[in-house]
Amino acid sequence: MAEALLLLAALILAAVGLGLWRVLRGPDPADRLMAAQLLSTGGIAVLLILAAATRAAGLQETALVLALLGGLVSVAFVLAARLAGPR
Amino acid sequence: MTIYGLLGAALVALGLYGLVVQAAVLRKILAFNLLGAGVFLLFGVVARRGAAAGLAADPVPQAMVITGLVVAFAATALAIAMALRMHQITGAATLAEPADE
Amino acid sequence: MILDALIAGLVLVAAGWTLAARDAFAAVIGFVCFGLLLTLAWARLGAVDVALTEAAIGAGATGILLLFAVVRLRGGTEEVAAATPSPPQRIAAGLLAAAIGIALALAVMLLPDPAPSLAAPAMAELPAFGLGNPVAAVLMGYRGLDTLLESVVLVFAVLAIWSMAPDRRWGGVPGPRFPRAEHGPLSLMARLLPPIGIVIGIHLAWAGADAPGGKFQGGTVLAAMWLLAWVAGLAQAPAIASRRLRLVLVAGPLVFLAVGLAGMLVADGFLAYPPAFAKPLIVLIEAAMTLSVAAALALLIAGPPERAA
Amino acid sequence: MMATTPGGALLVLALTLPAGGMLIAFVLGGRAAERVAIAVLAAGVLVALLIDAAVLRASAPLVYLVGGWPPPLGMTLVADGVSAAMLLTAALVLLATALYGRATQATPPGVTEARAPFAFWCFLLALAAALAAAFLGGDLFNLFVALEMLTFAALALACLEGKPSQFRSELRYLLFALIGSVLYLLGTALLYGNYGTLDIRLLAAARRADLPTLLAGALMTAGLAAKMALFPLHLWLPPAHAGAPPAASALLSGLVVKAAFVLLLRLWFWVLPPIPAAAAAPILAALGAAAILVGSLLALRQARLKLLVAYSTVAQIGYLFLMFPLVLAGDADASSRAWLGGVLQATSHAFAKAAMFLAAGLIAARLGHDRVAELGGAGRAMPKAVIAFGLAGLSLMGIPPSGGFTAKWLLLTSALATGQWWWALVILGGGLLTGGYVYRVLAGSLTAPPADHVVAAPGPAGPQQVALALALVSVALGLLPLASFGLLEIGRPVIGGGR
Amino acid sequence: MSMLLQLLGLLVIAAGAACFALGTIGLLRFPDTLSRLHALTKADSLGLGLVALGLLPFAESLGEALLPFLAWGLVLLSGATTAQLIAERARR
Repeated sequence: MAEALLLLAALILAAVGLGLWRVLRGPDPADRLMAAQLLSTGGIAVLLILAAATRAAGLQETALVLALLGGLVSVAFVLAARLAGPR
Repeated sequence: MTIYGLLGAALVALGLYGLVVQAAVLRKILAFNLLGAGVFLLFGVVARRGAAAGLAADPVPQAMVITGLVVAFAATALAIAMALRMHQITGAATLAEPADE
Repeated sequence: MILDALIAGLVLVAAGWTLAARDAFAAVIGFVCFGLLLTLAWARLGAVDVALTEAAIGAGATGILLLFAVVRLRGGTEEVAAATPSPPQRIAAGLLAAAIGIALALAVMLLPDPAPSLAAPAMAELPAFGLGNPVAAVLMGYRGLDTLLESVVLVFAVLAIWSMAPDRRWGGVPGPRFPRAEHGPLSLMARLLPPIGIVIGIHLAWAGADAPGGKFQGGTVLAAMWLLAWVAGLAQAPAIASRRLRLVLVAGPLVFLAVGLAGMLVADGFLAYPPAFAKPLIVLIEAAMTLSVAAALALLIAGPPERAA
Repeated sequence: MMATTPGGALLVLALTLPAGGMLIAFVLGGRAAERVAIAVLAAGVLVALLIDAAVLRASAPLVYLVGGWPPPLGMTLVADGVSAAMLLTAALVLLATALYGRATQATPPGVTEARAPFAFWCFLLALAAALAAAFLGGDLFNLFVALEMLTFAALALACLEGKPSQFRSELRYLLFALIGSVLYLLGTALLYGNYGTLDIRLLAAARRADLPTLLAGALMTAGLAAKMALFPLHLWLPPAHAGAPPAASALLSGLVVKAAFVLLLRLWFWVLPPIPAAAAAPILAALGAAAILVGSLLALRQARLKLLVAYSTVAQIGYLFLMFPLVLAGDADASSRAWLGGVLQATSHAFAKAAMFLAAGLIAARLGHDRVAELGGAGRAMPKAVIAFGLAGLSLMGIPPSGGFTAKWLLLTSALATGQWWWALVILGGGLLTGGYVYRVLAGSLTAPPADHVVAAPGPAGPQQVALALALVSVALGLLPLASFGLLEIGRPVIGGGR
Repeated sequence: MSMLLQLLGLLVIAAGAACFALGTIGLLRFPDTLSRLHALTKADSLGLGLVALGLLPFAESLGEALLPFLAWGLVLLSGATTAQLIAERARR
């Protein structure tokens, strides 16, 4: 069962990892951020699955922290872009 | 586990290269963080190799990495504050001496 | 093992991109992805405490810090081009870096097997603290001095950043001022997220005694929540002259120091705990430290004072 | 098994007093910070003296097990002869700088708190804590944290002036310091993986000559050399040290660099296996020799007084590296002489360079500039400062009687005794070049006619006396009989003779 | 019984993985920023929701079962917010 879970985690990571291409390509900063967001969501999913597969304490909390701070990074991005706008 | 050791070594190499080659201060700071991450990862490999007594990894190097991460963050923040001040005052984004002096 | 190879490969791609990106902004996004993927690597290495720290500080707080910096550092591309080393210099640097990397890889392979480890003694002495998390025992017990000095370093760093301000701004309020978001998505998020985040942050700090977590992770989450309220214009940064702010900043290290010195009188020495009170004392220190770490991280991101109080 | 020795609690005091003092000064703010700093630094001298006395009395290093946990799980604070001597040096220079700062870094009247003075007093204490941690640390990772404390404190002091031109050189300083720390940390990762401990004494007992150890040694040496501005990594130092206010420059050049030096000693003589270390030591010394020559030549050519003094630091640090092949040469007596010479060079340079920077700062403040070519009249306007500069110069040149002379003479005789005469030539050549740039300054300020605007009204006497006192200490070190340096031998690992 | 449920959970997680893959494809193939945004926000929040659901049979306590949903909720909240902010920016 644990192996199957790990395999699925790898699949999800591979899927969102391909999105890194969009981070690389852009063209708009927003595109890059969206790809990063997809990676973050995928990373959360992987951590949650790892938590179930390895039963290591604390992995779920790590996913939670990523979810909390991932959103904040996105907000920081948009605000930073706004801040840069007028200049 | 070996693969993370290789990854750590590669990150150290990449970070060092970036520190030398990048001109813009912000990029140097990024490279410094890559270098730091590589070093921490090597600590992580050392910790993992030391798994014993029912633990997945030796707790001592783990604690060192946590300490190191916080210190590295503080250093990054300081470097950025200085870079921003330099930019604010002189408009410069690199550490090169201005050509007119 | 596929998973590990995948994680390592993606980390390397993100790192390479962080270096190679032409646009500084794109490089920072690359770095945020890098931190995220590194969190997974730490989880796979069995270092959950570190994974938590990396998620909170490496990916989260550093990302926010860098994003705010990158827009204010729009730099002349000509200047950068002029200061970039020439191709021969770059090749030399590349060769040197590669040589160091290869030597490191070899050295890691040659580390002794079975690996020396302090896991067993660390576990054996764990009951002395009444803690369930060996990493917390290392941080607060065996190597408490590291943690004490590190918490002092955070105060140094905050004051160092403040002292970068122009003279006339001394005593003022750090960072830029953000317009108050009365409605719209940002306002909604800034009102909804912090209550949840604060609960999670406190939970992390509290749970750190027995499960992965602790003051640094919890404190970072708390700092992040304050930053959210700040950028939404809902919270004001306090003036750096504020006595109360400074007390919050030093509370953690000072309590730690006081308990440590008390240990010289009532326990086995500096930074030792009397066995019966070890856990409550550690919880007390952790609580004060969480507060101080949160304040310090938030202020490190906010930067030097920029406006009059 | 290691155990806490009597008097070990003093080590805790040496560390916690300035650290706690800094936190309290930070909260109290304004003028209170100055009072706290001076009280704590004065107490620091007392503690350092007590530690020196305790080490001498015991004829053995003081050890304190932090938290009662013996290494490898716990960590130690250790004061051997070198730590004790450096601790006292640091305490004296810090107190002197604080007294000097009472005149130059006082909070201006009319405000409750001002940026530069407040930061100065807080970071003076921060620096004292960082130096204590670096000198007393018995664990390589704990020393990493100490190095980072030092980086923050030193950098903030260097940026005190807030001049626009400064941020570039100080930012370069920060990057070098950070890279140095990371390389050092990388080495500790390898060492932990290899030995399962980072305790210096345990490592000394377990050391092996394998790839991880040697690579760790190379990386850590490179990192520490970057922090010490060893040639060819010296470019960051002169602008960074010269750009700071004089009180800060004195600490940066006199003390901060020495912390990395003590770590380098720990690394080379405790952690690295002696045979490969002896093979690699000439490289270190060759770079040191290059630093002596290049640094002195550049100092000769500087147009600005503070830059001249800063380049002189590059050269004087070079001398510290000469001791490595001499100590490791295998001759017990020569090894002991080189050891004494190296550590004495570190302490006497600390006093002399602090005196020089403080004197240079006073001269520059009085004349309104620090162009070496136009120092005329400085001798008449502020005789004590110029005398301080001259006395400190004597010590740097290595003219008897001075601490610098004894240090260089010990190194020189050790070089001759081990047949490495080429280092002796470098020492002599460096002395001549040093004489050249010190003479430039003295000749200018003593003989040239005073410029019109330099009025004869004496400035505040206090700061001049502080500079003079520091210079006198650096000279007086040379008047002590050699036997009185026995302190420095306590706890030194025996190299040569034995095996 | 629990084995069967876990197999079912695996299937649900696999569906979640498929959602992630679809989101990536949308991100890579769609022509402009706004349509990429729409594809992405739906796919990844659905994907994570399915993963949380699929992990239910593996949970050994109530807290362990609920935590993934909390993470999901947080992602939904911040995802929706940033999507709106990004859209605002992209339209300008």
